[in-house]
Amino acid sequence: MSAGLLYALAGAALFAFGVAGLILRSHPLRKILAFNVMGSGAFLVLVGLGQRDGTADPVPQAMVLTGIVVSIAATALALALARRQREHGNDKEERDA
Amino acid sequence: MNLAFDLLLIAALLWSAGRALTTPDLFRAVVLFIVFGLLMALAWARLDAPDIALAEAAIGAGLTGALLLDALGHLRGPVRRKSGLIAPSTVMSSEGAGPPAFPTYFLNGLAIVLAVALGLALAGALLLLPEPAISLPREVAAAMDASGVAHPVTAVLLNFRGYDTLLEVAVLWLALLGVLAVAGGRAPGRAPVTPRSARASLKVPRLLARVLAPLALLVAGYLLWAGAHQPGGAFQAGAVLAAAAVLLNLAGLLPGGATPRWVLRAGLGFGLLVFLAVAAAVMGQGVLLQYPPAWAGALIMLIETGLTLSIGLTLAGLFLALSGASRQ
Amino acid sequence: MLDPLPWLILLPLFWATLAFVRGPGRGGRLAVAGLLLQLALAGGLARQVAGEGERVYAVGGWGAPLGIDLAVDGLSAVMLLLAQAVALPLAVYARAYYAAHEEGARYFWPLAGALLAAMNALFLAADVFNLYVTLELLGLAAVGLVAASGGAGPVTAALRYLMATLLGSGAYLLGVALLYGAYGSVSLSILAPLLGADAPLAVFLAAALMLLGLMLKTALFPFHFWLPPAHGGAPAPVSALLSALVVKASFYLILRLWLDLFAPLATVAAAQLLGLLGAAAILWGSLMALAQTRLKMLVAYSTVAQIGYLFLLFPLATDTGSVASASAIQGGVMQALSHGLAKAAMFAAAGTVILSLGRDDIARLGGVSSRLPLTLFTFALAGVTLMGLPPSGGFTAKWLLMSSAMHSGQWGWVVVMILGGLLAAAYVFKVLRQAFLPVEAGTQFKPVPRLLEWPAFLLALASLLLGLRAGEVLGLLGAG
Amino acid sequence: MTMDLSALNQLLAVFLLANLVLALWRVTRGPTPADRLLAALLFGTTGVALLLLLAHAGGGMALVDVALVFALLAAITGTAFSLRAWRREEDDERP
Repeated sequence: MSAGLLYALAGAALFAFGVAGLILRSHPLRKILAFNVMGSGAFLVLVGLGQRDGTADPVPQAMVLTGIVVSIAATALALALARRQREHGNDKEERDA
Repeated sequence: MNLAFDLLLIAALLWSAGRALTTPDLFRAVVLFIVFGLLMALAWARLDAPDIALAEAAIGAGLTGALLLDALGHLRGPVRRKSGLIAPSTVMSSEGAGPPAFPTYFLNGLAIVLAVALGLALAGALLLLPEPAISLPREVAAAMDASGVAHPVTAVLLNFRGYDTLLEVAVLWLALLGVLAVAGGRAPGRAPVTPRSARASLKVPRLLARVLAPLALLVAGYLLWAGAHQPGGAFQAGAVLAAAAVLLNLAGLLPGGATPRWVLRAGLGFGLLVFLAVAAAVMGQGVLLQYPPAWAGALIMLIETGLTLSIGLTLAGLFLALSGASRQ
Repeated sequence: MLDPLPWLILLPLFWATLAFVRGPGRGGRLAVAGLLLQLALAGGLARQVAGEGERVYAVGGWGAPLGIDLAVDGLSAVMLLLAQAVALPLAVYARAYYAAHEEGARYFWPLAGALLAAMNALFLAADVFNLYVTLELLGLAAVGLVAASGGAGPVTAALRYLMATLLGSGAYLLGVALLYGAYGSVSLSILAPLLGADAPLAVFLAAALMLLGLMLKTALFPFHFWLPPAHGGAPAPVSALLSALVVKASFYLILRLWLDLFAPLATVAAAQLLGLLGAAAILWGSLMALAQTRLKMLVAYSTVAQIGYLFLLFPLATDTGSVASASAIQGGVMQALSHGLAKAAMFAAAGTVILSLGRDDIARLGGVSSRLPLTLFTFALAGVTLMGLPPSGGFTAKWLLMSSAMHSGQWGWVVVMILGGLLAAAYVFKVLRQAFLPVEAGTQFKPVPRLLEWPAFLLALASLLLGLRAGEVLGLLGAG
Repeated sequence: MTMDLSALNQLLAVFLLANLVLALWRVTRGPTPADRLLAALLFGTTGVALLLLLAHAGGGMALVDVALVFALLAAITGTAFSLRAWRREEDDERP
């Protein structure tokens, strides 16, 4: 088995981890970690599968670079939303108190 | 022995990811996730993908780590509100209060069964896959001479599939817009007010920041220049720039804030505008993003330089906007 | 001569970036000018397609599989026209709306520009990875727009929307990875001939993952949970853009993949399942709409129901012979168009009511008929399309779908559509009845600018007249 | 895979990686936040060594650049931790 395929298999497992985490965990921060894990899994499948024969393939590598940038963009937006949501929750608690 | 290395690395990857998602403590989860990012960078190095390893080290582990650590303090403590994906009342976890009800057990069980089935089906499918009919690496190699650069990944990123990159730069800029829209509109950004007691503890970070920031600038310049013929390029360079800004902000030397002035807004839009202008200008001679072969190298360098600046500002902005907004 | 195809993507990105650089809240006039140009470009492109048929555009001059291809055919030309035609009046409306109501205005124009660029890029893409990037661009723009007002409700809704859309695009991306692994290309034109019924397991998995991800993004029942709070809680111009266009974009992609790339894998059982989910969406969404007490939530649940009709086309178009299949696809596309126009009008009308009354409780709409007659008329006209009465576009759509069902002997779907129409009538009349009651004591109607009422009215009128011009639309659809 | 580790390098690489796995164990076990983060920082340094080894073993000089970025960024994560998360962590643990 080539290293590419091995890492692609690991990617499949990571993707499944991420999906389960995204559905099962309720804390927003945990969901953010989960979708990052899910994304990393998909990236490993993309590059690993493309390099099954053992030669580097620049096309999926470039795609993963794009994907990493998209991931951090989504992570930052999600964190901003989660923090704002928490602030609203705190405000509400203060009002209720 | 190679196999031993791979298996060990994969085991560590799976373990850190799995624990990051299951450990009850959020802080531990974030640290495990940062470790996961570093291990991913090693995996990319092992997969002959140094460009991704660079990006993963700088963006995945570095910036994401800083963002998560910074957010941690704001998001911990008892959760008063559910934001479950399925429905607020049907999914709970150890982070919620109270024992889960029966439908929760059922739905959680179902989700686990589905995820396991997905993982197994994927593994089976990957093992059964025949060799692909098309070999893109060969196509890339054949077209390298006309691409204007000597490094295949850069050629794909900025020439063959440059259009993807154009949209991706827009995605990054858009995320900053969203963050500014959500975090902004409140107290204007000011340098974090540091109480006297805390000032002593900032001494070391300040020294570190003053030494590392110029170094980061140098590294960013190097990565940008290197991108034309070896791994590196605008994203990695921009990420290193952003990391320097984050360090300066942490050390109290750079104010955060979610209401950028126009010079900063111009800087944030600059890379995208240069990219768009080049994409449009070359249409006079051909089609969208078709560089004249003689100019390809220079145009790609122009775009990458603009992008490095804007990506650096944008990535830094993602951190500074949040960091400034929370310190009213 | 200016080539409209690349400019439909570049132009909105240009005005979005410029609006951002000009500063918070600025750029409305720029956007209206840009959208006017875009509408002209989309019209020009449609004329090209009607005259010369399908067209492929190799970005960078490389061509698939090395480069990225864009492609335009009848279906994408129709969707491009819809997007610009809905967005232009909404931009005029949004300028008036945000002048009266500043919350959420700060980054509306750049976000809206990015949304339009993403949608146009998606309709033109012919490369599964490029489609992934457009999906992310679209999703983040939509989430940003929902969250932009910063209120507690919208932020929670936006977070849930973001998680759903990220799960959807993650599944889609894994599908892309599997397709690349199986065939070594991500171009639709290269992949389509390689894909057969004997495809490896990975390709079936890829198809399932991509379709599931897109169903989540389209908010097909039971994946609709994120839609009502997001569409109901956002400012009215945003709700209108999202309900009218954004869910249609991922639906378009499902349709395109089902008809082109994954056609050899499509089974009757899968198509029937999609139809059943669509039927459940129609009934559940309509009942929930009927149960709402807030006007915007009612309109949002009506979107859940109307999305259901789109999915009835799959059982009607899969293995049913060319006549039934063609009429089903035409019906589905007509439904996407007429619902887009009508729902934009309806949300805009609801926004006008909120600006004038300061609230949107359905039980307290008394007096709207006398104080905001044009807005109420707009709501009623849009309602005619949702109910599927002649001569509206909704009537043509449902008539085409029903005739396809009768042709292929699938009477069950006819019953669902009739029930859906009756339920739509019930929730539309629930609003109208309240609006015709006398003004409640102590209620103040703030006067609203005409630029708030007329764009919505024009959209509703367009949804009604679409039925009369159906021949031309269907002609364009069949051109490529 | 162009990278073909020679026997000694391979052994070294596996040894360093095993070190990382032990550090990972420390990250999960704790018990204090400082333990966790120090272990995570050890990841940075060992990672640098590992990358240099991989570069030497034929992975290409580009991996040296990766090691450089690794080293630079580890400092930043460490600072972010000590200035933001750690202090809050202590706050949390106070009764």
